[in-house]
Amino acid sequence: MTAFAPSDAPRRTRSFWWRVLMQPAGAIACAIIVLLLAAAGLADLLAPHDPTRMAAGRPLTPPSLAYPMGTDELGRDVLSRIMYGARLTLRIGAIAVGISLVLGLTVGLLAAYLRGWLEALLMRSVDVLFSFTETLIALAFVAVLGPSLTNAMIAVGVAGIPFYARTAYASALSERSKPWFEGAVAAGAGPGRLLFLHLLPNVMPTMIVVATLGLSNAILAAAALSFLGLGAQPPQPEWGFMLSAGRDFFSRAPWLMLFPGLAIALTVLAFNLAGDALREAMDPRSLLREDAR
Amino acid sequence: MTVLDIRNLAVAFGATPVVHGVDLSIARGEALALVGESGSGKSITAMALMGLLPARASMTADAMELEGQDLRGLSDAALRRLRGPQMGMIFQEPMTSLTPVLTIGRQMTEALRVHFGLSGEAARARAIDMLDRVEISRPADRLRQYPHEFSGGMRQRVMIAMTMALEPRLLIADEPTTALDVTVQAQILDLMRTLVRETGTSLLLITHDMGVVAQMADRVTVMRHGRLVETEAAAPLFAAPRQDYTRILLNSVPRLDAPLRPAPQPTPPVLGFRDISRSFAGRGLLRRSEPVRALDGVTLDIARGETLALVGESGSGKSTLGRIGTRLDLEHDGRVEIDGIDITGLRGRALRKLRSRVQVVFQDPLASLDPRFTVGRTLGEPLRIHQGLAGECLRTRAADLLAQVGLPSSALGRLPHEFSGGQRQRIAIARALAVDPAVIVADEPTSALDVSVQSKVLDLMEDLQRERGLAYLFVTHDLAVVRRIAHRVAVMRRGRIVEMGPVSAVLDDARHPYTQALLAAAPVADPTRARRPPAPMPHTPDKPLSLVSDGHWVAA
Amino acid sequence: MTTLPRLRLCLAGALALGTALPAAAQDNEIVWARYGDIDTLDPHRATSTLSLQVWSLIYDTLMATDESGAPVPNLATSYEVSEDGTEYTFTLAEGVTCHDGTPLDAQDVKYTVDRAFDDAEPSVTQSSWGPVTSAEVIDPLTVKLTLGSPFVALIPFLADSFSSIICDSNAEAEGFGSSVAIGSGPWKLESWTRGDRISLAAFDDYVNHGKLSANPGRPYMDRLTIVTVPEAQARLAGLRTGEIHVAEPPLDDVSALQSGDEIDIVVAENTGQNVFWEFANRAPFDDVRLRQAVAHATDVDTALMLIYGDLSIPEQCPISRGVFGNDQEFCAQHRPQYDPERARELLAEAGYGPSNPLETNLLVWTGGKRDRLAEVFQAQLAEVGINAQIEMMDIGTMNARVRQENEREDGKASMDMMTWSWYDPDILYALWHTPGAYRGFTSPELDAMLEKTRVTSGDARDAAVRDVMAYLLENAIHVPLYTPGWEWVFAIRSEVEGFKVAPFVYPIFSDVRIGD
Amino acid sequence: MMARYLIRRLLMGVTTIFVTTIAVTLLIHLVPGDPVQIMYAQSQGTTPEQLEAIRDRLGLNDPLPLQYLSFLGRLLEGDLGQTIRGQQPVLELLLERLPNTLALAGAAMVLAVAIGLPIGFLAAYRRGSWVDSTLMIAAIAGVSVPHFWLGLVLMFVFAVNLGWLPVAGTGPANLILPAITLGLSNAAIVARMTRSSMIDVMSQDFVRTAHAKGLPKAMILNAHVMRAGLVPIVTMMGLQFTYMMGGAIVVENIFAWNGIGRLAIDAIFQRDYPLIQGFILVFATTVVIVSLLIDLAYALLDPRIRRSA
Repeated sequence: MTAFAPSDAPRRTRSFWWRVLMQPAGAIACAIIVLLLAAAGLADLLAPHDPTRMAAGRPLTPPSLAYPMGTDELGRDVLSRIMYGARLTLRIGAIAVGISLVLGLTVGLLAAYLRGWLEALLMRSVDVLFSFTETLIALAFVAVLGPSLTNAMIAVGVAGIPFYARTAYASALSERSKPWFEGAVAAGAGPGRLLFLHLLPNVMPTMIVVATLGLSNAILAAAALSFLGLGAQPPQPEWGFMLSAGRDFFSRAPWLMLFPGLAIALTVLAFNLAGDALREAMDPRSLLREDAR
Repeated sequence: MTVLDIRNLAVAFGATPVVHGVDLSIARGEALALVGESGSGKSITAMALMGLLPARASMTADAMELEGQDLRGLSDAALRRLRGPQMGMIFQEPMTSLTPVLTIGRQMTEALRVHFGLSGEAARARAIDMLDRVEISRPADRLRQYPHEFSGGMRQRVMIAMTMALEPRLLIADEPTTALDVTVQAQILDLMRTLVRETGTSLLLITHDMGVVAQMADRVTVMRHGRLVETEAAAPLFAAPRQDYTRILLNSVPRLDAPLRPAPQPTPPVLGFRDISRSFAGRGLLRRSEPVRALDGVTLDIARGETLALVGESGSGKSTLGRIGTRLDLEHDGRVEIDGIDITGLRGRALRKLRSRVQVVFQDPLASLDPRFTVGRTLGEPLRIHQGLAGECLRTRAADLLAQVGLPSSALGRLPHEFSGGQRQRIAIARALAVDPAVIVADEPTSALDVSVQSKVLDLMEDLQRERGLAYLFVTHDLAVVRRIAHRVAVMRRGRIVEMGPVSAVLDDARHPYTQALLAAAPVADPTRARRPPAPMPHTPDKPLSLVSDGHWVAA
Repeated sequence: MTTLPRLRLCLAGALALGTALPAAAQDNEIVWARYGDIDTLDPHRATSTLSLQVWSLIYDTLMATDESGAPVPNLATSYEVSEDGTEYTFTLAEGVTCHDGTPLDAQDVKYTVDRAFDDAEPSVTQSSWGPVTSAEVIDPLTVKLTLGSPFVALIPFLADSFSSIICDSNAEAEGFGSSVAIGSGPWKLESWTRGDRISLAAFDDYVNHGKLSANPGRPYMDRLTIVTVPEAQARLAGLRTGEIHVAEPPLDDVSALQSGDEIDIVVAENTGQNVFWEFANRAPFDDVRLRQAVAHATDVDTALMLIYGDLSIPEQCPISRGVFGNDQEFCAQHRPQYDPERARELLAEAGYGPSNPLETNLLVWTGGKRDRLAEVFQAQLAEVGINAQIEMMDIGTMNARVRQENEREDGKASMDMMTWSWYDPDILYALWHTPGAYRGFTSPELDAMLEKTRVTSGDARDAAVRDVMAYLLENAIHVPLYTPGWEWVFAIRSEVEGFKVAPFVYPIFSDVRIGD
Repeated sequence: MMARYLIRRLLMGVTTIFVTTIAVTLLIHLVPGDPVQIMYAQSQGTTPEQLEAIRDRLGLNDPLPLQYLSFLGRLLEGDLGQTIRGQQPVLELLLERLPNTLALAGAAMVLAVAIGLPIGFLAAYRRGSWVDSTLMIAAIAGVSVPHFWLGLVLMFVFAVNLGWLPVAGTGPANLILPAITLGLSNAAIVARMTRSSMIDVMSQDFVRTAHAKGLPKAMILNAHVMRAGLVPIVTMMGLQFTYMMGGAIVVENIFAWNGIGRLAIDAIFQRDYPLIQGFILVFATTVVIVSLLIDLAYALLDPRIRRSA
């Protein structure tokens, strides 16, 4: 008789995060992200100076104990600006990805759930948007709305929608074609239940990976816009903007370009690594490996 | 003379042993079947032999000799030279086992050139000859084609031709026919038998199917949980298995000569199909391709307490009919009736309400449960929706349902992946039962299960039917299962019913040539039964059904 | 259909790839690198300094300026004004030729004027021409302009490249403004690769009638190539390697360059450029106290020192040094000077304080480190309790935006760091006479004062201009900050001799030679 | 089947361009502010009547559908209007510079593939080894470095400080640094995608079949894995090229490369709406055409599409 054996399968949740953290990528990513969050969250406490106060030190002071990352040409402390910049950067990433994720998920889920002509309409529109490329959409948006950090966030967020919609759609479509979905239909679940209790939770893992990788993408894109002058406006300590402002001093004060660039690269790296680690941890193949034990 | 000799083989993935203490030996021209259920380690054994274990696996053996040559400790290159001319292998999935972007000709000739240094022309001639021997027409033209231009059966023929072209001493066939329809399976097995006999090649046949074993093997090795259970010549093993496990395995196999279930009392139909047709349109903006006709005017009734089996090969439309019955597919012509009431037009809320009458159980037990829903939530969902239950009441009822399918209430808080296949299928059945349905459509509910588990699930389904007067629409490809569970059977081909009637009438007195072909092709777990050459598939146009005896309809 | 020529164009573009910036400039070629390109070769279609500078090389003007910025005869050897000041009769120099070989005569002047006043497509600077009603050819070397009313600023305007004389043969030429520009200046157009380079060649038949160069005729160099190199550090690198002869350097490197001997620095004088605060003419900046508070809060000296070192100087007047009427001492008496205490008082009077800061937008146009300067001002304003939010934009956008802010009924307070360059106090009329270029502050009394500056001349005009300036400064309508404002520093390789910059930032290349 | 596939792609492309034309027409109306006012912003005292006349002449007072139709009509004649700044013909301006952008994106693409593909192969082939880890860490770092930063550093080091390469401009020697900038960061993406695509292919049943036939490893990689892996890689390259086109916009601005990207950023700053409209249209059309070409290559590579069943 098939006696029910109290399963020795590992608890999913705990082992999942364990799997993420046990990878070198996951651990490094986690460390950087914690650092970033600390810098952003505790900037008010930790930052040695006011990020916008001029003449906090002498202009263009090289990195020293008092100013670990030096000062810019207005005498502002670069470290403090980088720390406050982390706040901006994380907000940019979160808002842009939030826009992409919420709208992309809505479109993708609806298209996969509704089927028929609405599905065709939604997904063909997404295809058209997708072939516009993210850059073009973002530029068009900034062109219409005018340069500002908020507009850059919106632009980057909107530009990401097609990709998120496609991924959500593909994932939702594959889930809804699985028997368990039909099982839920047969059990009498209505559209709300099917969409929010069944489809959404099953699509989310994929979307979380996409969004994590998307964070790095959004941060990079927004920094590029700010770099071009289409995003952050002075005196916002946005990294892309700082980098752009620092290039005039390259020969005399290379640290003005070095640190913001490094900050962007590390942040982007962290979210890339985190995305990879999440994906690896969710990969059915690595799950199988786990099960084989 | 011994072609293959393995003693005390052990394979481990990391620290986890998966095969241990396995001995195998095969004599020249002998066919050895390696039998076991999933997880028994039979495929791993074969891969170890081929030297194709994944990198993370480690292997030890007291002896591992092929044609007297020690395989242990051979370099990659040396092993590679043995693969092909010394030992060839055929895999389960013909659809994916050939490289899609290369022509058949290229794939057939490359190994000939590598191992025998044949010239392009000579290799081509050999390939044509081999294709001819596996009965592929116009072989010269076929060499220029790509795998996707062949059907599954044809691809398996190509695989066999490709492997046998190298005249290996040992042919390893890993579930070579599992993915194929029974009639095709019969042809492929027949072909393999012929080729093996003609070339004197030894055969290591890996399978879970005792019917295939009975038809193919001289000797049988049974494995379980990575260990050897017993090795015995085929005839005595089937006649008098010595080990308990072997006995259970053999007894679990449904048999075509098993006793029939008594017919239920005649009652009015609960689920009726009236002239159902269904087409699948070709995709694309420029609609050029002909719509595929999956169902063509099917009319059918299922009575209370009755099991009606739908039998047919892939593409016969049997699953589509099942989906229409459960209202998962609404895009069809014709009418569907429940308790004599036409429900074809119901949508939305009315349809959801009605869903409690017809429930469904799917083939793949893992895929049929929402991976993020605990068993409690899965079972609770229909209860909440249809009976408005909540809280403790709902829990009690869910536990009750679990008890009915033989699972403890502690399972409620667990997720599907924590259960075995059989347990999952029980949960799926419990969910179907939750709303107290009149009919359950079961689409190949046991095909993905091991035979021993299949048998228990079928028992459960029978018990439930008896207790609750359930009607089953049982979709399957396996005639033996039909005999085991069904009262009536409908045989389907290309969207039509070709024969329908009581199980006894249809299986023991098949009138339609297609039914007869199916019966002939079905492997029987009895090595003493004469091996009938597969009958050529009749290609007669289907005629309307006509009554030949009491309740027995035939399209002829 | 025009498929074919476009295809050719496309190919031409592909071929253009083959022409690299020469590693070292060829003999007799001078390379001038700038941060941006011209908008058009048509002097009636753009207003950017980048464009004007190039027009001044290709075209000639009726008048020219001397070193102080005052107008002197050029193509017009002399002119007469009628009693009522509404008729100007010009006598043209003899023997002037256009680049296509046709003589430049009164007909060309009439063509230029008529074109500027074309009903369908008037010049974008049409109003600067003043109330001209007609141009009349008296004889080949005499042309008469008739005005609807007196307009003393006409003569200085005719010295500026906005009034470049366009040879009438351009009318028949295909592509005037994009690929063709027939003028009579010292350099003729060879080609313009938009966004990349303008190739000019010395015009053999050029005769200098009044421009500020010592060379009486053809430029000494054969070719002048003007390239676009947006990155300041890249321009500097090009200067160092010799790829480039003349360029605007990165401002922060100027002092280092000055101490070296490889590269010389030329700072233009009398640029006419004026950078100033102005305010949206509605609440809250309709309150004079708030405008004065901003003026008192602004420490121009410190800010300039921080950003430009000693390259820029504070300006007290609404019209800059070199322009008629400028008087630093007079203006300083009327302009609210840096006095943060006074600023706080004024703010407090108007109901603002540390707990209730004045929130305002601060519009600034991009380039020239104005963004950094604005950040300094932003910090200074914050000191007295004004929260200014900087918005950077292109000058064109800013012009439109300032007007929009003025025309709005309400909304967040708005001020901007506006910049203008003009050669005559008439700019004040354009800016502040009803309706005002930006629809900003106007008043009947100011209108009356401004009207006086258009009809008087000499000392009378000087007095009229002073009245206007005093009014603007005391009411903090036009709060001057500094001069010059943009593109006034040139770095040149030391072997380049004879480079100079005429007033209003017109570089002159006629005298340039490359020494050893 | 192949014809049908290509016709479908073509239709999709035409739809995209069609939608672009609509979007582009609407764009100018979504803009806060009055484009005509911006156009004449610098000339003092243009009278409202004159502005109105200009507005009329540009057709901005017509009903929207009419504006769209006349836009389409002019478009078919190859007329995208004139820039606000300097009134230059927009299409001519863009087509003059498009080859430069294509050259940059193309050169970067070649570089990215030349570097990324072998690295991806190698990493996949040595999956799990230190070679794989090292290469993939390098790749992920490469993906993370902002190319505007990389570009600036390259420029300052090689052109400004060392003086090995020209600092700015548009010519073959000037192409090197921007192409490296754009190529390097994309090489990392190509490497990552190649690796995962190859690993995917290597775990396929047919590779096991090839091993079971006793083919040498090199032959399996070359003939089976590479050929099968090429199909997804080519698709990926289509996507890559559009990334390159997008990335070119930033890189052009760093190196003063005279392409449409630099033009576009200037146009955005100057609020030159006709030019922005033209840019969007030309960019989208280019991307569509390139994608079509890639799809064609895809169809030729994959026998399942090339040969009718």
